[in-house]
Amino acid sequence: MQHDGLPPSAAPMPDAGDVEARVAAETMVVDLGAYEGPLDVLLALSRTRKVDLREISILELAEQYLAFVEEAKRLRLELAADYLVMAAWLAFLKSKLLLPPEPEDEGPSGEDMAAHLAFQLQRLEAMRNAAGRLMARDRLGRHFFARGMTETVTQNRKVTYSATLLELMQAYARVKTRADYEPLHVNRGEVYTMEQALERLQHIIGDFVEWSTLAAYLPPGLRDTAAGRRTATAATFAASLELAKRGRVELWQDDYDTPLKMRVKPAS
Amino acid sequence: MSAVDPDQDVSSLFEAPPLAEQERMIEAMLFATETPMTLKQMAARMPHGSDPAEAMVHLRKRYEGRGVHVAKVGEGFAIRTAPDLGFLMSRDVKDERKLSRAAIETLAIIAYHQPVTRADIEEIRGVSVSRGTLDLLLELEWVRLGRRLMKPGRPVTFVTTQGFLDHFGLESARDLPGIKELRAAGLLDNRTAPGAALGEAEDGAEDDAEQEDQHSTQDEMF
Amino acid sequence: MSAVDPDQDVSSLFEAPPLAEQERMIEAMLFATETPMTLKQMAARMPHGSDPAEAMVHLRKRYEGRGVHVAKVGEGFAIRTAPDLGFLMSRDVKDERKLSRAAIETLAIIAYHQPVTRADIEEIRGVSVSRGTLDLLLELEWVRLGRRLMKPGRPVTFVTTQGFLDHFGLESARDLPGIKELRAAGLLDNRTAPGAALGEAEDGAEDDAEQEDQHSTQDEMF
Repeated sequence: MQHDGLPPSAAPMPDAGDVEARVAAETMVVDLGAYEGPLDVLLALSRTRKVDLREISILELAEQYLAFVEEAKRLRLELAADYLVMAAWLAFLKSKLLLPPEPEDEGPSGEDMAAHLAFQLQRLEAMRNAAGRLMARDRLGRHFFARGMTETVTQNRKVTYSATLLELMQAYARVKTRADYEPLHVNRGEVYTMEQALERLQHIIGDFVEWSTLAAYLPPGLRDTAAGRRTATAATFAASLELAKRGRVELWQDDYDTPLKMRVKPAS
Repeated sequence: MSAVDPDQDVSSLFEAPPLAEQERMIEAMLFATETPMTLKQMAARMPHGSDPAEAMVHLRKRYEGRGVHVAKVGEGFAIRTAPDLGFLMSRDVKDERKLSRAAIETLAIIAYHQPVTRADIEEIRGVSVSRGTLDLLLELEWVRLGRRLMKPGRPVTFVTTQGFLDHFGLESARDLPGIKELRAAGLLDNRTAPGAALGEAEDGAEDDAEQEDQHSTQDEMF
Repeated sequence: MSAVDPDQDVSSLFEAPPLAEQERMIEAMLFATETPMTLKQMAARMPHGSDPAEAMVHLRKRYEGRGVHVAKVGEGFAIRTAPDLGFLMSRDVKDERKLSRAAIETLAIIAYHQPVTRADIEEIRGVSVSRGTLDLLLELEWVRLGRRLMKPGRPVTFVTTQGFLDHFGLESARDLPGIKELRAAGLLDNRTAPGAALGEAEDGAEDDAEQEDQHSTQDEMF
């Protein structure tokens, strides 16, 4: 990667290019929120140069970026950590590019680092352009169309169920993280209150499309001891009456001495 | 009619498109429409001066004896399957329903933890699994019985099937992301995590806020 | 072809239907569905001994230059209206959720670099993948999970779907605009920063334990 011909010892002077850079940088600071990360800023800065990315001077770009960060600080704009990390990295890169390499220097050379950054910028720009070309294509449902009237022959009627991959993953995440966020009823002392039962039932009732005995609705943590079952059953029973009153559930008993059953009220 | 090119607009002031072109137009419209279309409706969309009636005569002729034909439905027209080929379509009839939340959660647990027993599923979900839920998954052939476990009671296990992989476009159940990967990929709402919003920066940098979220929750959860 | 009905079995003892008849059949099937169908799916519905591949060659030729045409979409085929006639249908266009810049770029990265990991996407864009980006692409069913990579951490990968090809009118991912030039320019190479294999392997390392469990059992099952 080429870089400009500053002698190693020379501090960057506020020459014409630098001023230009500052002007460019300042105009960019205004809409800081529009940038998606430091690479995005670097790409935008390199565009202000209007040169082919393959010929861009990474050293100049680094200076421009550092000026951008300075400017943001001067304007008291808070920069995300990412931007500051990039600034530190570019300052390091700058020193590597300007100073002669130390013989015992480990790690990649400044040129290699600069070349990689140039590659990253080219690649990002290439992907942006590709995205633009992709979205500009003729698209289904906008420019060309699928069959509007698909066949509906009413024979061999078959019920199929659909679910998407995203729903599957979200369901798993929901199950796995529920335990982290839901208060564990079992730790709340001896008595399971009707309010607790009500809250729990409202949460799970949608799962019970079919008749299930009240026992199925008890919180798992309270099923194992007699005392737990007693308090949970009492509270759940009271809550079930409340929900029946509100029209959310249906209750059923086959006979007066058989278990009480409950289900979510079917949507009619 | 926003995307008409200007040339066409200009030419339409002078003459209608050639008949063959009009035939293409009504063919495309009849194909894409969800309800039968009348000639008037077609004409309203076509360049000025078009005569869909004449084009329709040609189009109907073209489809004679084909696998589909242009049928007259009341005042309108529609493309329909040739009556003798109805047998090909009979399997198309589907009544598609969404899986219940209980079913999808149960399926997810089986997919991630297989082979898994019914007791395991209840333990993970925190609610009992109704017989109907497992029956449905078995009936859909997304789940089948695996081997019995070598432990007291020798409980039966559930595993997912090839049909499951096909439906969800997976090559293997191993390719499903774990909770941590779901979160890292931004597929999990991590805003509910306690203490996640303690980040310092208040500027508009959205990415920053998101990153803070990710880090803090990941540390806590794992 | 397991579910052949007995009548068909008998007829198959004699001969497959003539080619012209097979062409009518695939024509009718393609007209009846919105989603692309593979030759295999078509063959499964056709009388025994049918060869939809040959009939397809004829059918595609028949629709060349017409108002609708037979498009190849990945492994499948679908009839679509000719793009130059879109203006006739423009009032049927449904409002579409506007994709964010992040979503569009992420989609392009997945399409051009597939199979691609979340870390790859972040490396290319220089920011972390934010919530709402991948979910949207998964929800649109333009993106699905690919195989996990055989490298430390076994990261999950993302690839594009047939629905993606269908939406953008592509025959295959090889036909993405400019992909050859990008490859030739080395811009699709998976180049990492010199000297630093940045933390990629750490991601998902904790899932690994969980995942390893799955492997041992799943290897037996699939």
